[in-house]
Amino acid sequence: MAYALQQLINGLTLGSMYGLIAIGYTMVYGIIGMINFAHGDIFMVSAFIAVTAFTLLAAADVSSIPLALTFVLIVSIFFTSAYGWAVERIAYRPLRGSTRLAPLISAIGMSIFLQNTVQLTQGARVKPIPPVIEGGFEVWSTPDFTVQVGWSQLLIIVITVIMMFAFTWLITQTPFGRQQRSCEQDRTMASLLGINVDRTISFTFMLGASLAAVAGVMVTVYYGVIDFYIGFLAGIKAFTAAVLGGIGSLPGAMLGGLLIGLIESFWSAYLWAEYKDVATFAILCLVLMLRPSGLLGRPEVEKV
Amino acid sequence: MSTVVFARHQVTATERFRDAGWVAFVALILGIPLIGLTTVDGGGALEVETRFGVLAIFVVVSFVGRLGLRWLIDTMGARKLERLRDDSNKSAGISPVKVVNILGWIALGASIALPIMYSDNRYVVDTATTVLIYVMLGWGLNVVVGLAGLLDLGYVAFYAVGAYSYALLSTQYGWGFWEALPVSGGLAATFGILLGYPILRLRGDYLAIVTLGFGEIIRIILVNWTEFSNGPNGISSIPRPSLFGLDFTRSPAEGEQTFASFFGIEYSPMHRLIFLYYLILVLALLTHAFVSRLRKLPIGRAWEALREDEIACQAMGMNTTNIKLSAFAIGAMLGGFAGMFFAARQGFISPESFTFTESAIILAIVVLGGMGSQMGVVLAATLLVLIPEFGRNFSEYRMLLFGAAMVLIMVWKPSGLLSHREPTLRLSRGGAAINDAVKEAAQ
Amino acid sequence: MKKTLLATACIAFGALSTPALADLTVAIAGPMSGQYASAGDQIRKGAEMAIADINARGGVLGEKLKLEIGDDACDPKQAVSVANTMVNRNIVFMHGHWCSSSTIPASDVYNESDILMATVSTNPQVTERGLKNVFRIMGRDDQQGLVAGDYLATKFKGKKIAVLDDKSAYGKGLADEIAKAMTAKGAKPVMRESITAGEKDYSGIVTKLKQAGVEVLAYGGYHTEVALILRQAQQIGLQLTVMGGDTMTNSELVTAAGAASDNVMFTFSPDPRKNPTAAPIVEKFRAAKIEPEGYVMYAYAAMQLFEQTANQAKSTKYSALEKTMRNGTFKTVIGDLSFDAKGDQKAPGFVVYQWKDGKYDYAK
Amino acid sequence: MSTLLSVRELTMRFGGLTAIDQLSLEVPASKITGIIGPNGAGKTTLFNCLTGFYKPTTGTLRLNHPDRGEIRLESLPSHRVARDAQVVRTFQNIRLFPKMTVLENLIVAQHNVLQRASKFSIAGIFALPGYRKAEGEAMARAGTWLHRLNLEQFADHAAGDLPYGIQRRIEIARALCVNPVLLCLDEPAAGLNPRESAELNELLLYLSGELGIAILLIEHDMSVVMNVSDHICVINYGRKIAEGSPEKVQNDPHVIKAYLGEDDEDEASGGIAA
Repeated sequence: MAYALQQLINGLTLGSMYGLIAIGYTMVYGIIGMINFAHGDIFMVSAFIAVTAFTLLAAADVSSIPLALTFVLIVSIFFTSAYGWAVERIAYRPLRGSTRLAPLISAIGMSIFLQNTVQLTQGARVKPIPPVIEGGFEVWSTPDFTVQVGWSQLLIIVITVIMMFAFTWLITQTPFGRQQRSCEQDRTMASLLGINVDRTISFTFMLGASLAAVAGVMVTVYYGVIDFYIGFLAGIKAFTAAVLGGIGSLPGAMLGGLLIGLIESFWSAYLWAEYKDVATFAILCLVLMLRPSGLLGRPEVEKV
Repeated sequence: MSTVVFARHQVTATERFRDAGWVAFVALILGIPLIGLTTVDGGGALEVETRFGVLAIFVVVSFVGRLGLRWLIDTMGARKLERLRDDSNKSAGISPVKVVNILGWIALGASIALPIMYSDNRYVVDTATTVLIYVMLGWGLNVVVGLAGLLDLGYVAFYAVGAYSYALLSTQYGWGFWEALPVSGGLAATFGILLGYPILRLRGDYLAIVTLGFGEIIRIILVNWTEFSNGPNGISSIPRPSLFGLDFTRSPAEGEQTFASFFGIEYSPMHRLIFLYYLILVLALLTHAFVSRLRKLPIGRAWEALREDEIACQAMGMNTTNIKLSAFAIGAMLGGFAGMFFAARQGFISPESFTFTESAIILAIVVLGGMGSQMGVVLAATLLVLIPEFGRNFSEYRMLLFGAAMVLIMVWKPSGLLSHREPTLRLSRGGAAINDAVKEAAQ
Repeated sequence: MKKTLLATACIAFGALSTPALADLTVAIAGPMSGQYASAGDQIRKGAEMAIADINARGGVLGEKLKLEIGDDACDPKQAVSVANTMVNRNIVFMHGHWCSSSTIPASDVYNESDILMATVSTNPQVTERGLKNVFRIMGRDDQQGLVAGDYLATKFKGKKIAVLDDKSAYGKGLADEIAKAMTAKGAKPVMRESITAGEKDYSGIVTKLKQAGVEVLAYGGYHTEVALILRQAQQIGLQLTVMGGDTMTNSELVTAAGAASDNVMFTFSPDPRKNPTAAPIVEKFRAAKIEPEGYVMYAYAAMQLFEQTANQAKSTKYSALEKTMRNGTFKTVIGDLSFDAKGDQKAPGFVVYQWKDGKYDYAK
Repeated sequence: MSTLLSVRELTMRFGGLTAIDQLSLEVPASKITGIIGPNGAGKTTLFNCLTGFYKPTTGTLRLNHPDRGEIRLESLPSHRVARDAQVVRTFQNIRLFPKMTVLENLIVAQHNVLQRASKFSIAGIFALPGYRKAEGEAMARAGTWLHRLNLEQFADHAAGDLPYGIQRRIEIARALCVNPVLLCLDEPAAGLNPRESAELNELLLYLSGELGIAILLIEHDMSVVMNVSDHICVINYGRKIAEGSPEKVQNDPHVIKAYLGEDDEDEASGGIAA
């Protein structure tokens, strides 16, 4: 029981991170209907920015953790959203209105490009930083197992919840959210009604990138080791999460992320860890067979 | 219709500079964290190193590059307009179809002559063989994605099935290349149907992720099921194909003859390489003939119709389930053949050769080439294989160039390098009269 | 446009096929890019230094050496392509490749073209296929696993030991051998599983280790994952001792795992840096700000091996070189090298090391 | 007058919304039956039920096929409705295969015949005589309809690039290539100019009069419906509110109310005003 609880906490932490990245996929998909394969690499770039920022702080002898975290988050969000913007501007905007597959290939190219840029400019070696937040607390102690929650795990879950609420508010309550939703439903009509579609799309990419940046900072804090390759797996998992939850739906992305995190940790807890990705994809296939548009996705009714 | 307005806003120098300045500013922002700053290992902990010199160069290059690019685009645009203006009364020169056809024949001639011209150059023959493998894979995937419009991100699974089935049949049961060929293809096709069946209801991107997952599942199973596939160690010593029983070895096996001894020539390892090259060339040409023929048959037209409008297909009484499955099966079978050849040529396979990146590259070949265009696949495969090979001389920038090239080609030609679609059949009549008629009707 | 493309392609083939006009060309190949680029980097540094030194001595048989570098990114397909490039450049000797999965297919190409190679790949299959041109200057996974397994079974008798691998050819081979050796000594591992390399979250498996009461972890794979496992074990309050293979020599492990890296042991050939005859070379590397860790000295030794073989054979012809290398004994910075019939190093001698304060030393 | 199709108490619900409510209807053979009603009345839903795109909640759809006897349409998937029952439809928002040429569109419509002749494509690949004959026949049929609908000059053009009115005609030609016994046309006159409408009228009369194809016609353009229909059925809110000859329906108070209805102003514009 205690063991299961520990695995639950592990799963939630991992799932929160998948969820944060998945929201980026889902928002971009919602608005321009494309899979932004470079999103995982945007996340990777953000982790590198975070490492640089943390190292700078360490050099400047900043010891207050909240201060350091806030600084790193702001820096990382700023630069990462610049990357999100630039990727959209360079690789996707010229392709708007062409076939569905063109931006997909361009995105794959962008992903390879970003990965190699980082490898060249930052080096192929892994980047470790010393633990930022150490320690944790015991939740429950049984004779044969002690459940421990790290402060950093708690931080990740709390920040994810905050981000979730902030985003729901942003999308449902603000003028930007309205523009974003209207572009999602009918881009032509939205532009006829005076909404600057280009700007809305750019902003969506920047928002997606900001969330990836938050995830990037969290990864740096929690795992402490990053390399230029982390974007690939995280991207695929997060994309799977977005589809599982129903692509285009924000709560769906979060739910999908959490589910995948939980599936992974419970599968490796009780069954064979080496087949955990098979389990993830098999469950995805099953869910899609029963609900072709994901768990919380709006069923796609083709008007005949 | 109204007349086309040819006039265009003239860009002033100030605007150009402002535009380039903006680009340079963005370059600066993007450059600071990745170029301007870097972390290096300073004995147990990271230290930040600054490279503002390099950053400055990067920003200046962006500025100048943008100015140049803008100027180039504008001049090209102006020239294009010029040409449009000239052409608006005349008809176009040679049709693109003819050009592609001529190119096709040239490419065929070149590919037949290549090993003769480079008969002592392993590298060229071998790289050309790689190109042809990708061409074949591209043609196979073209059936699924280009013709039937089903987005498949896990095509490498069938490639793996083909490769492993030959590897296992030959190393475990002593089958030869030619006996195993139909079996490998058949197995891959079966997998195509097995994958296709449960996911027929899925559309577009949902299909994409499930196929991606399928590709990964196959790879993970190959890695983990050691008893079956020898896991990550892969399978080595896979026998090479023979030419009607003639092996390409230095010394013949008991009671057999080698290629060299049969023809009474001196043994050279190049013989096998050239043989493999011609083998894949023949396989690829057969694939081409097969797919081109299918395209002109009811099944091929049904695939294209499916890509265009699934609902309308149903309304015409077409069984879309069967059509989709046949596309999956035939695409998978061709992938299986290519995989089998790959195994025979490498002599060694391991799950590392069947990753998602491979699927992505094959898909990129189809899309860059122009969906559904057979010649486009050839062009794109050649480019995508040769770009990283060129890069070998500046090895670190190799994959960087590759990624950048994918983005640039797509932005430059969003519908692919050769996007012209040739009708599968024509009503035998001239073209000019129709053009006039359409214009008349459009007014 | 299309014609230009075709023309470029033709020129390209022409350009790529021009053989390099070098005096005597030797080559290294390995992952210069990609996930394992840091290993490729070590090989390059070692080889470059060796070539400079040899040329300073006047080269081999009066000819200067020229170094070609091939990048296979640990991808078997690219490895074959690299091998073919190297054949075209008329190399006489190859040090590489690094990943076993690249070395195996590439060695076929070198074999056909009569090119001698000395590799550090540890998979038994590298030399088990009877290729005459393949030599290995490093121990084999089965030997390595045997040493590690024995050590674990005797030193950690009675403790719960788990064996994990990362599903790579190298990692799984090593882990399998360790598990086999342990079982043979009567210390059956309590757990035998695989993880996926390249992920960052191993909390699931780490918790599982904690639940099973595992104190010692034998791991087949690369250092990055070990660092992550150690960090995540600390988070849930699990003290782990890790036993790994030669890849743990990478100092990234220390930066990544911090103090926990003191719990990492690994098997590796006797440290060439400790070799008294190697001392001047070690000094030279350090003076050039290169820590001669991991594969640096091996690359250096491979070049020495070639130099001495050619000098003894008084020829750079393949048959002469092959015969000399198989029968001779060579003094290199990693000790005296001689080979058995398969091409494996005769005295591989694996030793168990332990990290301590950012440096590794023989374990007590 | 024999009945070709009889719809009995057809009901189609989407969640809480009842799109068709207990609708019964007889479609005679070789005649044109018009279906009119305000927007949202359930006309297209009726077509969707008929052609297998929706599964009706309750009710039966019996087709008296001249060769194959009685066929229950509600139990067939959409492609079999067209293939086995030979009930073929067009779409309100034209659904051609836009990148394929007009001729190809018409050949694709004959897929089943050709596919059978190609014997799993094997006879096709080797161009065996049996397949070549079938292909020749398909071309001839396509040619006939291209000629009849005056589309010959567009045959080799991508269908999607052609003007709207022509696309409408292509869609009808394509449906005809399936060899229908019942042709369901969903607003075929929408977007046509008066000249084209007149041509359409003539075509519809030819199809039912000369070729004996029964036609079910949804149309807002009263000049078409009233001129060609033998029989008209008016539906509103999923229910049949009137039925009979064009004259009778035109004067039916329920119909007038439905179209000019006191409270539903916006619906009126699509109706009789056209």
